[in-house]
Amino acid sequence: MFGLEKKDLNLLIIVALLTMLAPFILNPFPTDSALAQFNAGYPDLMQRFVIYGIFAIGFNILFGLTGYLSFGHAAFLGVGSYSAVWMFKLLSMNVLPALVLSVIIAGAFSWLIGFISLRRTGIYFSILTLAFAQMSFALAYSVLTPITNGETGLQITLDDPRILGMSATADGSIPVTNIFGLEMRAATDLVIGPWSFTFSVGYYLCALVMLVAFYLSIRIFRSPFGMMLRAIKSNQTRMNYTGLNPKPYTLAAFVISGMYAGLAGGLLACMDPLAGAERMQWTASGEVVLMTILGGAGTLIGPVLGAGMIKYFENIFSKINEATLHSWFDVLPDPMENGLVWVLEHFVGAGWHLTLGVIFMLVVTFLPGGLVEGGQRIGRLFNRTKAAKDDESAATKPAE
Amino acid sequence: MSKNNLTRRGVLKSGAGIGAGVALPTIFTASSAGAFTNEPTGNTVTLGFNVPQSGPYADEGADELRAYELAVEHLNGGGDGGMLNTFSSKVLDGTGILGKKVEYVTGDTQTKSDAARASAQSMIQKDGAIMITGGSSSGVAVAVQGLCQEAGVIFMAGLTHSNDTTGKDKKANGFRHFFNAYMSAAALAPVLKNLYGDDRKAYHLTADYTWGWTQQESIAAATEAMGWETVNNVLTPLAQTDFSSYIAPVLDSGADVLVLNHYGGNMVNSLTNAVQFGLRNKQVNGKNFEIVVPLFSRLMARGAGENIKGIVGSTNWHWSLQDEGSKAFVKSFGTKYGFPPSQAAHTCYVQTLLYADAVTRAKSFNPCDVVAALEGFEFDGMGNGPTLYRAEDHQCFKDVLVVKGKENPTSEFDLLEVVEVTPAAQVTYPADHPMFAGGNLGTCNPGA
Amino acid sequence: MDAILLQIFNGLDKGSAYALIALGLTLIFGTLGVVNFAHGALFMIGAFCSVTLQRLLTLSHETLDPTKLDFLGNPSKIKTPYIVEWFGADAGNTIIDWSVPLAILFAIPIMLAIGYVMERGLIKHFYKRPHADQILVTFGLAIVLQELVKHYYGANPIQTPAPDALSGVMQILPGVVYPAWRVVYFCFSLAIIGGVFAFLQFTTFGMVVRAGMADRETVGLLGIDIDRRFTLMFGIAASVAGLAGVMYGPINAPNYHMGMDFLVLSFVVVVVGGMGSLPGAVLAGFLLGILESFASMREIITLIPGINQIIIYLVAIVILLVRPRGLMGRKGVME
Amino acid sequence: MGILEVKDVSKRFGGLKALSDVNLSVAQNTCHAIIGPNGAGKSTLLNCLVGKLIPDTGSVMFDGQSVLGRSPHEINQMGISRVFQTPEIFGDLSVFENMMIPLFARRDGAYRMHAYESVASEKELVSRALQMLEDVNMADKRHMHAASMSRGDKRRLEMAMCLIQEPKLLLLDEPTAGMARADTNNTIDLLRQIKDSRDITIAIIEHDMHVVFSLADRITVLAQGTPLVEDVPERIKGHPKVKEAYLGETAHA
Repeated sequence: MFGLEKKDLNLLIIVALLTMLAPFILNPFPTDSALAQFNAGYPDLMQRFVIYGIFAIGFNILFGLTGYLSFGHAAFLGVGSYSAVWMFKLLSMNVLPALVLSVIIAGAFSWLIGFISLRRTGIYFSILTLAFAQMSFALAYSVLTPITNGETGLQITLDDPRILGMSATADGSIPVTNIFGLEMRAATDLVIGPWSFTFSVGYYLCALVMLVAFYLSIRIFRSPFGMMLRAIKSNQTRMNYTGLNPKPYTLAAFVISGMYAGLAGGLLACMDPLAGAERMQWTASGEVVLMTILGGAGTLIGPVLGAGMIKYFENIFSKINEATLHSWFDVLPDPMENGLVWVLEHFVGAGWHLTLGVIFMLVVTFLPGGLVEGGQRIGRLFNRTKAAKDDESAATKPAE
Repeated sequence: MSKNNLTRRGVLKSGAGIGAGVALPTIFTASSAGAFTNEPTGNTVTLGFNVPQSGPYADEGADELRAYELAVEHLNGGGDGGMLNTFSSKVLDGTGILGKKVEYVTGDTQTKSDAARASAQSMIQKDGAIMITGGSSSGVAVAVQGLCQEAGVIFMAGLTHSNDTTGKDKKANGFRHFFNAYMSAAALAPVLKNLYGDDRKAYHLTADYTWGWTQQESIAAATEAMGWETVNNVLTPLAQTDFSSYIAPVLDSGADVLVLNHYGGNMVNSLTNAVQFGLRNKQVNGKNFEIVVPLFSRLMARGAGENIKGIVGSTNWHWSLQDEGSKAFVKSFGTKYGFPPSQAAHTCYVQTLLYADAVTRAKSFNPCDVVAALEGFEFDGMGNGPTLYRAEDHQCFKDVLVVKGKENPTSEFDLLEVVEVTPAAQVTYPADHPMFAGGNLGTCNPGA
Repeated sequence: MDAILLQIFNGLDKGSAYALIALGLTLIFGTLGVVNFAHGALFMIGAFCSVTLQRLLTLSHETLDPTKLDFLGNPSKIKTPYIVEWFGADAGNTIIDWSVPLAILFAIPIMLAIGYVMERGLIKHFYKRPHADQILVTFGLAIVLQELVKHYYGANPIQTPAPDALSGVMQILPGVVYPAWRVVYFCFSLAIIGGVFAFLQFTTFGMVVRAGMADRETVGLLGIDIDRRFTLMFGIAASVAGLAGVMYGPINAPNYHMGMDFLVLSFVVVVVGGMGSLPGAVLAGFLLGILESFASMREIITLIPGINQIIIYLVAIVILLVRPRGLMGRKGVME
Repeated sequence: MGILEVKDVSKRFGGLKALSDVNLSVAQNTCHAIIGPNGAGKSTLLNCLVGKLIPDTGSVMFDGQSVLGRSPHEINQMGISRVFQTPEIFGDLSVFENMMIPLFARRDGAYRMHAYESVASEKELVSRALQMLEDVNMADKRHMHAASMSRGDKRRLEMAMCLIQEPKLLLLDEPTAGMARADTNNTIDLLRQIKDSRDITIAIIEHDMHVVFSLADRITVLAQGTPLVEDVPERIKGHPKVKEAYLGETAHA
C-alpha cells in the first residue's frame, strides 16, 4: 500500500496512530493529580512536537543521508515563518497560501545558500552555513526591521490590508488563522472521569502535514535518490568515478531539507502568527542538530523522537519549580526532602538546559545511533531471536 | 480545576469530571458556551508567572519570581501583608481573589519571543492560567501581550521599557505598570540640564534593535528640546561584547556627553569600556565629560561595579524610597529573602496586586470586566505615589525616579541614590503622541 | 588619523583575545584532531577562576555594628576580609586589589586539571569518531559547564576589576591615550603566544608534538607515547584559554555566557587562519579584530548599514570560498 | 587509431617533471599494460586519463573525443571505469546497493532526481544487479555491509561495479597489490574471463610481472616519466633496455 514495503508501511501506520491518538497518549495523568505536571497533551505543545518533527525530518534528509552537517537550518525556518506572516498580513488568514509561500521562499533561499555553501565539505561547510545563518539573524534583528519587525517579531495587526480577507473582525479583534473558515485554535474537550483530553484543529492539521512529510521522507529514503545521498556520505570518490555528479544531489537534498524547514516555520506561524528573529539564531540551528542526533541520525523515526524529547524538556521540565518539587516530596522527612529538592532543582526549572546538556552528552557518547539505537538495544535484550533478525535487516538497510 | 478552552464557540468546562467515586466514567463533550477563557470554577485561581530563567536576564527573572511568590503569599493572607496594607484600594482582604485561593505556575521565557509564547501557551492551555505576567524585555512583552489578546486572558507586563508596548503594539488585554523610554527622557532632561547645563554635545551609542531606537529617539528629542546637540548616534550590534571600537571615536568627536542606550549585559560592558577609556576624567569644551545611562537597574548596576558611580539615569522604583508602600514592600521582601527587591520585582509585585484588586472590584474574573476595572483606575500606596492606569493605552502614569550611582555605598545593595522624583505630570504625554502612534488597542477579548 | 590609529589598537587588543582562544582551539585540533566546541567554556571558566579567587580573598569575618542600620532596620553587618585581618589593612587590600593577576597562578593548575580530566574522561573516546560527533559532545559539555557556572554565580556579570595601578589610561603615543589594562592584555597575549611557540619550537616535547601534528602514526611507530603528550597538550590549550579568560575579566565583566559569545567567532578565526595552523590562528585573530574595529566606525556603517553586525561572517564566507585552506593553512587539511 | 590516444602529454609538479612527452595508444578490445619502477609516473598518467589531473601539455583522446578538462564523472560517462589500488566502494551501503548505483549512473546519467519510486521497484536493474552478483559469486553476500567484507571481496565488488557499467575502457590500478598469491591467481582468472567474455578494452597498471604477462596483449614500459618501449609481452621480457631500467632489479619482487 502507498508504494511502501511492509516494514515501512508498518512504521507509517504506527506513526499515524501515535499522532492521531496523541491527545490521549500525552495526557496519561488525571488532570488533578500531582503527576499532571508531566502531561504534554495540550494543543500548543503537541503542535510543537509535530512541527519540530517536520523540521527534524527534513534536516535528517540532508544530515542523516549525505552527512553534511548544516548549522544554518534555522534560517530557513525563520524565513518560512516570516513569509507566512506576511501572507497573513497581505492576503488572508487562510493557512494554505501562507504554507505554500513559506515553502517556496525557504526553498529559494536554501537554494541560494546551498549553492554557495556546498562548494565546501566537512567542517568548512558547517561554518559556511553557520555564517550565513548568523548573518540572517543579525540582519533580521536590526537592519531588516522594516521586513522582520526586529526584536519584537513580525505580528499581524488590526490595520493590515489582508486583501482577500478582513483587516479586523466585526467585534474589533484581529482575525484568526484558519483553513477555509475552520479556525486553527478551535478545539473540543473530552472529559472522561478525572481525565481531560483536548482535540484542536491546529494540531490535527499539523499532524496531517507531518504524516505527509514523513511519508515523503520514507519515499525519499527508499528511492534511488536517497541511495545516492547515502552513497555521497559513504564515498564521494567512488561516486565521481561511477559517473555521478554529487553536487546536484547534495544541493537537491539541501533544498528539500530547506523546504521542510520552511514548511515547519510556516506551520509555526499558522498556529501562532508571530515570527521572531531568534528563530534564526545559530543556537536554534543547533537545536535541530541535537534533535536529529538525539533521536538517531539517518533513521526514519529518530528525528521525530528527538524533536519530541527536546520540546518536552523545554516545555515541561522548565516549568517544574521548587515549590512543585517540595510538594512532591512532602511525605519525606525534612532533611531528605530538602536534600532531594536541592539535587533535583539543578535539573528542572531554570536548570532544564543542564539536563539537556547531560542527556545529550550521554547519548552521543554511549548511543551514537541515538534513541533509536537505544530502543533497538533494549529490544534485543528482551528478544534474542528477534535480535538476530534485526542484525540482518540492519545490514540490509544500514541507513535505518 | 479548570481546563483550556480555545474555541470562540466554546466548550463546556467541567470540574464535575473529577469523579473519583464515580464507577462509570462520565464523558462530557458538550459545547454550551463558557463565559471566558479559563474561567475558574473550583476554589482556586491560577496565575501564570512567565519570567526569564535562562539567558542573560535570568537574575532579574529570579527576582521577579520572588516578588510573585511574595504577592501570592500576601494575597492568600500569609506573611505581613506587604503593600496590601498601604494600597489605597482596600478590597483585598487576604482571602485570595474573590475567595479563591491563588495558585501559580511558572515558566521560562528564555528572553526569546518564541519560547516566551510557548511557555505562556502552556500556562493558558494546560494549567488554566487566567492571567499571565512577567518578562524582562520588550520583545517578549510585546509577543506575550499579543498572545494573551488572542487567547483571551489578561497580560500584566513585567519589566518592559520600549514605547511600543503601550504604543504601536498596545493591546486591550495588556497593561503596563513599568515606565517607558519617553518617560525616562522626560524625567531625565530637566535633571541633566540642572546638572550639566544646556549647552552640551551628546554622543549616543544605541543598541541596534527596537527598544534601543525608541529610547534613543526619546532621549535625543527631550535633550534637544532643552538645547543640547546630538553630535552622533552609532548603532551597536546586540551581540557586541567589547565596545572599545565604538567608544574610541567618542574621544575625538568633540562630544562632552555620552549617552548609552543599552540595557543588561550590553550596558554593563559599554559602561565598563567607557570608563576604561578614561571618559569620566576627561575635559571637553571646558566641561567635565559625562556619561548618561537612561535606563538603570540595580541588578545591572551591580554588574557594572565601581563604574556606575556618579552616572545618572532613570529607574522605575528604588528600594530606598521612604513612602509607606515602598517601606512595607521592602520589609516583607527583605525579611523573606534577606536582600532588598529590584525594580523588576517591585513592578511584578504591584502588577499582581493590581490585577487581584481589579478582579475583586469588578467582582468577576472575566477579562473584559477586569479591563474595565483597570482602565482609568487611580491608586496610591504602591511605591510611586498617586498613579493612573490610563484607559487610552493601558500605560501607568506615576512619578519617575532619576538616580545616580552612589559614590560611597554602605552595602552591596546601596548602589543608587535618588536625585529627583519627577512628578507624574511632567512625564505624562497625550495618548496620540507621535512616538506612540500607529497602534490600536482593539477591544478586549474574553476568549471563549 | 588618530581615529584610525585608535581603531588599529582596538583591533589588536580585541584580536589578542581572539588569537588566544583560536590558538588553543588550533592546538587541540592540530594535535588531537578534535573540534572542541567546549573551548569557549574553558575561556569562561578561566574568567570565573578570577571571580572565585576574588571571592576567596574577600571571604569576610562578619561583625554586627549596632550604630548603623541596614535596609530592614537591623544592625548592619560589617565585613572584614580575613586577608585584611591577617596581613593588615595595607597588605591585605593590596592583595585583594591585585586579585586578577594573582588569579593567573590560581588558574593554571585548575585549567590543567580541567583539561586533563576533559581529555582523559571524554575527548579520548572521540578521537576515532566523526567530527560531527566531537562537535556535538563538546557542545553538550559546553552547555553543562555554562549552566553549572550560572547556577552558582548567577546570570548577571560580575566585575573583576584591574588593580588600581593599571585601571587608568596610559599615554601610548603623543596625544593618544589608551586603557592601561588593554595594553597589559595585549602584551600578555603576545607573551603567551610567544611562550607557546617557543615551547613547541625549542623543547623536545614540543618537537615530538609538532611531529605528531604532522603525522601521528609515524611518531607512534617510533615508540613515543604520543597520547600522553597530547593529553598534556590539551591541558596546555585549556590553560591558554583559561588565562585568556582570567585576564579578560577587567575588560568586560565575566558572565556565564561569555564562552558562547566567543565560540562562533573563534571558529571563524580558526577557519580564516587555516585549520591546524598556529601562526594562521594568531594572524587571523589580529586581522579579524582590526577588521571588526574598522567596520564599527561610523563612516563605514553609514556607507553599508549593518556591516558591523556581519563583517566577521562575511570575511569567513569570502575566505572559505576563495581560499578554503585559510590564510596559512596547509593544503589538504580537512578540505 | 586506438580507442585511447595519449599524445605528447607532460606534467610537472613544481620542479619535478612527472611526465614528459608521453605517447600511448591503446587499441580496442586489447589488454594494454603499463609497467615501470616506482616513481616512473604511472599513477600520474592514470590520473591524467580520468580527469583527476590535467596535463600541462598534450592531448588525451578517448573514442575520438578529448577528455581534458572534463571532470571524473563526465569521463566515466564517456565509458571509462576505474578500479583503484585500494578498493573504493560504498562501505556504508549493502553489496546489492553498491551494484545498483553504477546501474543507475549508466541509465540515468550524472544526475537525475529520482526521489519517489523505490529502488526495489526498478525490476529490470535489480535483476541485472543480482545477475552480476551471481557472476562474481557474491550473491550470498548481497545483504552484507560492504565495509565489513574482506579485502579480496571488496576488490571483486569494485570490479563488478565497474563491469556492470559495461565500460568501453576499464582502467585497473594495481589490481593485485598486496594480495596473496592465491588471490592474485583468482584475480587473474577473473580478469581473463572478463576479457574473453565481452568486448572490452583494458588498461592495467601493475607491479606484478606475473599478472602482466598473464594478461597483457601489449606492454608499455614507463621510466622517469617517459615511455621506454612498447611491444608485445614476449619481446618486452627480453628487451635489454627494460631489463636495465626495471626488470633486472625488481622482477618478481
